[in-house]
Amino acid sequence: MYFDLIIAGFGGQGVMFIGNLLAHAAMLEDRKVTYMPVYGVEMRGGTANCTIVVSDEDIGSPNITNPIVSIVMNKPSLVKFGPRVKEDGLLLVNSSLIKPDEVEVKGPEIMMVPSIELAAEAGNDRLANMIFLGVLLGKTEVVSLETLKQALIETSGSTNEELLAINTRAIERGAAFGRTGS
Amino acid sequence: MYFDLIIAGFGGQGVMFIGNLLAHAAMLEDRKVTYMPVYGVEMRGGTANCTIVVSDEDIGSPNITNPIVSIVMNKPSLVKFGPRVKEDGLLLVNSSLIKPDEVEVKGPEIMMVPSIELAAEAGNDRLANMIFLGVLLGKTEVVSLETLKQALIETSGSTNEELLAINTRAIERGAAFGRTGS
Amino acid sequence: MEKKRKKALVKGNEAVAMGAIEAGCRFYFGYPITPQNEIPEYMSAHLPEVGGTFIQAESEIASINMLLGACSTGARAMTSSSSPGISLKQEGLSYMAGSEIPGVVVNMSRSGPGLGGISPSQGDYFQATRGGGHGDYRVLVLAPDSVQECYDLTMLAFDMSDKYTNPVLVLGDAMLGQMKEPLEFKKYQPKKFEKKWALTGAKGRKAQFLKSLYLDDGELTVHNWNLFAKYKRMKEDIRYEALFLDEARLVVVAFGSMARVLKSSVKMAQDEGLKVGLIRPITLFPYPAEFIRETSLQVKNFLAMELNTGQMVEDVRLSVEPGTQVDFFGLPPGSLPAPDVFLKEIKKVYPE
Amino acid sequence: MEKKRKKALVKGNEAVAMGAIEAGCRFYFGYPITPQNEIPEYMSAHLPEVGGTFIQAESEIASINMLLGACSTGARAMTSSSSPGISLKQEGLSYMAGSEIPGVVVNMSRSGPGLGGISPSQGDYFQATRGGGHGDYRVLVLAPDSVQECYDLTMLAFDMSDKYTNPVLVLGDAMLGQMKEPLEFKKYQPKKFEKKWALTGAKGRKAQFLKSLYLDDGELTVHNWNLFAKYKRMKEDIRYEALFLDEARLVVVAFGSMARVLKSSVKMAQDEGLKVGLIRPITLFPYPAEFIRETSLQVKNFLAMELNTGQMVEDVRLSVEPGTQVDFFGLPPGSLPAPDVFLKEIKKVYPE
Amino acid sequence: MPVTAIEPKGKVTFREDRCKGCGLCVMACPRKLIIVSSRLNNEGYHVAELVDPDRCNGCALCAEMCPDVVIEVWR
Amino acid sequence: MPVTAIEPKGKVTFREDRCKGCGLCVMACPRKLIIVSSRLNNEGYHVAELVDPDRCNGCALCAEMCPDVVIEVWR
Amino acid sequence: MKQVFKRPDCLVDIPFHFCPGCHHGIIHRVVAEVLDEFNLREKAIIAASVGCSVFMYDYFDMDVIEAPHGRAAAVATGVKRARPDNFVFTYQGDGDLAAIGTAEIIHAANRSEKVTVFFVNNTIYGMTGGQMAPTTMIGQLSTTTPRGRDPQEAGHPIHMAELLATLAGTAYSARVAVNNVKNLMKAKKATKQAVRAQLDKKGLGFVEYLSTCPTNWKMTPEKANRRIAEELIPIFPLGVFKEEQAPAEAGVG
Amino acid sequence: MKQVFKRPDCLVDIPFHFCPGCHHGIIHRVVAEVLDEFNLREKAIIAASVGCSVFMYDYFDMDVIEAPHGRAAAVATGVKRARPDNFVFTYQGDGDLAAIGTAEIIHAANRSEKVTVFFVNNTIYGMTGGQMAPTTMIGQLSTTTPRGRDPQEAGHPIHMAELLATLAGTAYSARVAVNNVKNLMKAKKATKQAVRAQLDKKGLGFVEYLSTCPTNWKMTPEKANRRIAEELIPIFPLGVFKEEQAPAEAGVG
Ligand SMILES: Cc1ncc(C[n+]2csc(CCOP(=O)(O)OP(=O)(O)O)c2C)c(N)n1
Ligand SMILES: Cc1ncc(C[n+]2csc(CCOP(=O)(O)OP(=O)(O)O)c2C)c(N)n1
Ligand code: SF4
Ligand code: SF4
Ligand code: SF4
Ligand code: SF4
Ligand code: SF4
Ligand code: SF4
Ligand SMILES: [Mg+2]
Ligand SMILES: [Mg+2]
Repeated sequence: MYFDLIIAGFGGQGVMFIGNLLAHAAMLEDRKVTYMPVYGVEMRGGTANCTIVVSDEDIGSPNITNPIVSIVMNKPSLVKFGPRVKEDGLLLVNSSLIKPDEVEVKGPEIMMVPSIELAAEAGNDRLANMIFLGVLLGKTEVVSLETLKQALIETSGSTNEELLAINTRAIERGAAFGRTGS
Repeated sequence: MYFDLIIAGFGGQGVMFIGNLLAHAAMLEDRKVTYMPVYGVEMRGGTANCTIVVSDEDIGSPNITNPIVSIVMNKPSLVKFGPRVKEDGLLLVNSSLIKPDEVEVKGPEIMMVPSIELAAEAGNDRLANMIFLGVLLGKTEVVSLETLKQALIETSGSTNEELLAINTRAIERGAAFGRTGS
Repeated sequence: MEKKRKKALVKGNEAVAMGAIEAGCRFYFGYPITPQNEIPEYMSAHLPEVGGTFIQAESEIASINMLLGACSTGARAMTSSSSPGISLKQEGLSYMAGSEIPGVVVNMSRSGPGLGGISPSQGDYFQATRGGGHGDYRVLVLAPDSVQECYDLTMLAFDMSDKYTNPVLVLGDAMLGQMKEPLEFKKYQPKKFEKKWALTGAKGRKAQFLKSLYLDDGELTVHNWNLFAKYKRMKEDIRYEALFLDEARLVVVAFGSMARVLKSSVKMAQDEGLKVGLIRPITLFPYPAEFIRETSLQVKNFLAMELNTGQMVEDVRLSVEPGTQVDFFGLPPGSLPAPDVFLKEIKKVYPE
Repeated sequence: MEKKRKKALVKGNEAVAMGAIEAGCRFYFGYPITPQNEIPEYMSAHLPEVGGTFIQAESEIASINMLLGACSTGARAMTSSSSPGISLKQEGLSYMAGSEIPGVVVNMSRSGPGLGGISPSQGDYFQATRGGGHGDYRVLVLAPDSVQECYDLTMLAFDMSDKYTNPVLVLGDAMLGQMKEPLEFKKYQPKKFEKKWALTGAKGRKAQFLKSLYLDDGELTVHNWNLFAKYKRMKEDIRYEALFLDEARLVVVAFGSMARVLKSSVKMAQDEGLKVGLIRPITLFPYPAEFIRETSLQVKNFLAMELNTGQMVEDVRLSVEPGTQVDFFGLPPGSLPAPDVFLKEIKKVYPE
Repeated sequence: MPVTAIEPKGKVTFREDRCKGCGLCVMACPRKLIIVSSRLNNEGYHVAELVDPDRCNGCALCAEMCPDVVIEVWR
Repeated sequence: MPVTAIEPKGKVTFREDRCKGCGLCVMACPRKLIIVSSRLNNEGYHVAELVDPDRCNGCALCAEMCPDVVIEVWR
Repeated sequence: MKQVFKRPDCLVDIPFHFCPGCHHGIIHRVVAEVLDEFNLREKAIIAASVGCSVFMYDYFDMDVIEAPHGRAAAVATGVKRARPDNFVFTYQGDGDLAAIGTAEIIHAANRSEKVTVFFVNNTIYGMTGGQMAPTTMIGQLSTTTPRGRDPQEAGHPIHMAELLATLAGTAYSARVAVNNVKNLMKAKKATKQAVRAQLDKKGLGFVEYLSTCPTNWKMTPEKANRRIAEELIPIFPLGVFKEEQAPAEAGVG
Repeated sequence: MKQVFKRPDCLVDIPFHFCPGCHHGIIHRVVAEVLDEFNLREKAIIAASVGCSVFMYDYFDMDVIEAPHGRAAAVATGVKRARPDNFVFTYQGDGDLAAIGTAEIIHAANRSEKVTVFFVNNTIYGMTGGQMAPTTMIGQLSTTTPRGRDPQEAGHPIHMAELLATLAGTAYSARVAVNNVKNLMKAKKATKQAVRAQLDKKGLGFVEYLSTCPTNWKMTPEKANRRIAEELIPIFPLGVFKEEQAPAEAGVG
């Protein structure tokens, strides 16, 4: 099993949070995993991205030029990372901020995800990032939903039921969208 | 023509002063010359020594293990530099501070110079160093007395007749001692 | 949560801090600089829990000198910084080496020269291996290529430092400091080091001192030769990793983050049927020169790859047997190194 | 006293200061340290006479940063120090190189590591030639071996520095700084350097800046390659001195004070009928590698001699043709180098 | 409106693409004329907005407090 | 000598090999009992000397001022 | 209608990279306005520092030299001595000036360097992510004082404006805030005085601006702004701590 | 007869290397006497500095760590934090402490380090041959102020005792002289108080000793000694500038 992924967006969109969560989950499933964050100079704002590699074997490079999957949460990230996704890969685009005609990438499967709207549906429009994580789970089998929940508990260090519930709802909403496209 | 010399003594005995003077004089006679001072860490007190090399050809090392001539103005300097003088060289010992039986050096010609007493004779017992310079002139022909006087004027930057006169007297007294041994 | 105890997903920086505390480091002195801030941050949070002391110093210079002070008492202590800050520590490092005081210094290097940037870089190789400070001293240099090694080698650094009473440098970079991987905790196996030289007050023994000043004629010459002999002795602790050397027709030599990325490139090359091996020096000083020399008896083509314009390549050239071809590919910092780029370069010099 | 004007018996340190002022240096920033104090002392006395400014800074770090500031305006300026002080300047040097700001730095090095001593030493060779600071930069290094060269090469240093908009290091040591020789004054022949980059206020032109921060993706990589290309260009200014190379069976390579003393040793060897030549690199960076390589086509035995435990010898080894024997003799600092001692060592490796 | 009638009349403009929605202008306006709206700009920030332009007297206090020099004022 | 009779009697010793002839003890002695003599020690310094030992009251002011801890005092 | 507020000419028309609500933006503008007023754009050379203000060369339409972290005062000294007719100033954070740069600012002031120093005290290391600064308040949380700053372990908040006022070479030293328009007006006045100190060749001019760092204080911009009045000013009092009288031949402005 | 004055036990019985009449010797002895009095020989660890006092490891019968020039306060911090029960002190010259070591002493004081600092102000760099120090007097000749120190070019004599007294973490700060026995007695008292500040864990204890350098002042020892009273004290007033009240549980001594 080998999987890699780049997640990119504005600082503040929670890009690093879901990247870290996914990596943590992969670890819980006893896989090898690397998580590599890249920040801009600004503390907030600016762009941020992270690369996750999951594998059953020792991982060489934690940095990847052409990922299998990429999640782009804003326009600059689409421009930078969209074209780098593998031909047979998957590009998840934040259609809440990017219009379909702005996506000029050819090759990979492209899925437009109205993340903010879906997050609002799930109960909190700030959880757009969790929606994407859900979509990823719906489209691939990199980790299980259960492990992801466990990872959420462990990384947040809290067992706040409500928080957990709302995040889970967002992930599940995303997963459903990932599976069905709506 | 090639000549080298180590002068050593307490800081404050004017070792560097006469070394520098001699080097300056050699320059005035258009020779190649190097002058290398070595201080202890202390600003005053402690020991100091300098090496002078005079030659008609380009000078390689300004540092010399076995000098042709050495002037030792105190006991520690005798111990350190005495044995290093060339077999056919010349060792000038400050007999005002060192007793003859303390001199265990074999090989070079040894001359005991009662420098303080001679300096007193010449008018100022602080000019023991100039006495040694004189002795050197009496024993060798490394520079002429005239040039040395010129060097004295140039390095002191003063034309104080009296100062010049007393120094000259000390040098001449030394030269006489060098020539005659008394 | 037993599981959590044995394994955690942490940054290389955190792993360094964890390894240090596990190895008995109880004093940390540092000054913030990206990309290594998780080290002081972790230390400030966790040192007090084990009775240790964290000081955010007023500067890198103060930090290295606090380290010098703390380590002179025999305590285990550490400082960390990144490139510009490490430059400022060079005088202090020279003093520690000259006074034979142990201590661990971490350089999670960033890109230079000057303010440069915060991307991964190997531009500090010369500084690390040849003593950026004045005088003829060396520090033992350990270069991890994974989060686990950030932990393991930091623990080792303390032992090496005490063994040789000499500063030890852990040289990582922005990539190793910032990336996360699962880390397996290990119990530190304490080694015994007699520290008779430690300054603890002259109670029940003669007063003693630690210094680097040697003024008597010839004294410093002897001191320097003694240090030199010690640096030579360090060769017994040389470490390296070798991959795919059997049948290799080209050997890539790289360390740290670059080696890590190259593990993918070399694997890709193997998958394409190219016989490319990899030697990864783990101790950069002392350098695994002898192993490289032996390898060069079999393989005639070497390629040194670095995140700079050519530094370690000199050590490769100085190591190999005459007649060995040593090529160099450099990617100076400013962009992230990626395996496919390097594979291309490997192919360019792969012997026909 | 016309004579006095043309020639004077001065210390190497004074010659450096005189050369600097003659070359148009008008700003000096420094901090006292033995054995180079005659430089600041001379500057404090004589810079005001030519309308220049002398500042005794609060530290070596302040000095190098004042230099950075003054030189960023296009002025000719200098700082000087000795080993520990030069270590402290490494961050600043890295910034100057990274920002492409000229400036002359003098290291009259002393013995290390640490506080060490004040005797002559060549322990800072690595630091000088491989950038003791962080990142992948170099400074052009000039190594005089006489008082005259202290003067001449300091003048040259200003030109080189302006030519390459890069710091230039003059590397001497306690011996060169303290010894006196007759110095022949020369009129500086001014070269024209267009300094469009100089910061003088944005009057009548666009605002501009000097910096080493490059954050855009790949930008710093390009910057580093540009610097690298510049360092390569410096090869056109390589200097060295060669003695007795015809018929030589052994070539001694040494620089600075060591080379100076060896001139006697080699002469003694010649007098004894031994065919011993001497190569003295004057630019230590860039190194006269090509000349040494060419020489090694004729002579198969080299001996690198240094006042340390082995630094420049690496450059000799990296320069020679495969199959050349390169021996090393080191005398770490702490005692004065003397020609007869070295002659003995030369004889030991002289090929039968 | 007799009170406002004697007051000088002001005009403010917001350079919305520069606004970061920090709300310091909101705090600064003595007449509470500014709010942070729900509208996002290209950088993803909610932008400030003048709710009652007619009441603005051009005192420029909002502009003085804006860290991003978003606001210009006429009077 | 009725005046000195009631005074405590002092004794001072000089460790001559350590003396540097600086004269600070000379300045310090309220009774002006010390001089820098013309005698040289091994280091080439003129050494300090007590001229009138009987008048010394052991006040130790000389010793307090000696930078080279040459003087010891009894009383 | 007349334009009564516009972007200062000294500021290049590009957006700041500062976080929302960060006072660095206000202080940049205040400085720019004063430079406009004195017509110094073409005469100024900035010694920029390392901290959140590192990109001054992008924002100020002036010549800029980038100083290593903490060394701006030394760099400015070099610039000013070489170009005494230019107007030279630094802009430094509290980490930069009051920690690593302590020696440099103290000795520049002591030497009476004719430079102007703008010092932004936000009680934190902004750029590097919220570590303790020398000015961090007692009890304040930071990423390196996770239990709050303990003065016995980590030191007391250092008062640079007062400290520099004790040095003979300091011509002007003041502490100001920009948390409301009233304070901001005083800040502009102090800024002018610090500029004059240089123009009149009186000595070093110094202004300490209390500033927010909403991001690392982990506060909304609004709350951060309020913290200035509620917590900072009581400990860091505003005021002029030193003001050399103008010499007889009086100065510009 | 009873011996009323003898060499302190803390001092090894070897000659000092100082020049004739140099006050370093007196100050060494004063410090040694006080350490004897508090019985600290076996507890002390000295952070020696670089300057004419660099050979303390030869003279003091105690553990000594040699600090790089200017960094003794940082080195002492490291030592004291690692060995809080030891008595840790530095002994630094004016070049060492007030120039290159400015940041280190200020922040050690500000952190309230429990260390004692003996500061020898001889208005000159002794060891390196008489260059200007930060404490050099206005007009004073030195090898780097051949025309006398000009405050506009080279700065004003800096007043460390007063400066450090302004910092919260300084428990004791005083300036003393040893030019006559009266002052010397006060110097001993101040030395004791600075030792107590550490023993009582109150904070940093600091004593500035005005000192001579006959060699570099180019004066006889006698004249140098007189210069202290005539020229130095008027500019560097003697006195206690800060003295924290002892905490309730009072201290040793
Ligand atoms: C020598 C060196 N040490 C450390 C750093 C890292 N660094 C960059 S900015 C900074 C401090 C920023 O804090 P401050 O000066 O208060 O400015 P702010 O960002 O708060 O405005 C530090 C420590 C550096 N660039 N160089
Ligand atoms: C980094 C560094 N810079 C400079 C020196 C040279 N140096 C040695 S002692 C000294 C200053 C001595 O003056 P001071 O501290 O006043 O002590 P004093 O000799 O007057 O007692 C200097 C500059 C050094 N050893 N290290
Ligand atoms: S100009 Fe004054 S009244 Fe108008 S919006 Fe701004 S603050 Fe409010
Ligand atoms: S102060 Fe400026 S940036 Fe903040 S909300 Fe108002 S207009 Fe926008
Ligand atoms: S003890 Fe007092 S009286 Fe006796 S010599 Fe010394 S100073 Fe004079
Ligand atoms: S004070 Fe001491 S050293 Fe000086 S003359 Fe008197 S006894 Fe000798
Ligand atoms: S990190 Fe703090 S100081 Fe820096 S820009 Fe953001 S809010 Fe301002
Ligand atoms: S140089 Fe000055 S300070 Fe140093 S020992 Fe001599 S007199 Fe004392
Ligand atoms: Mg700050
Ligand atoms: Mg001094």
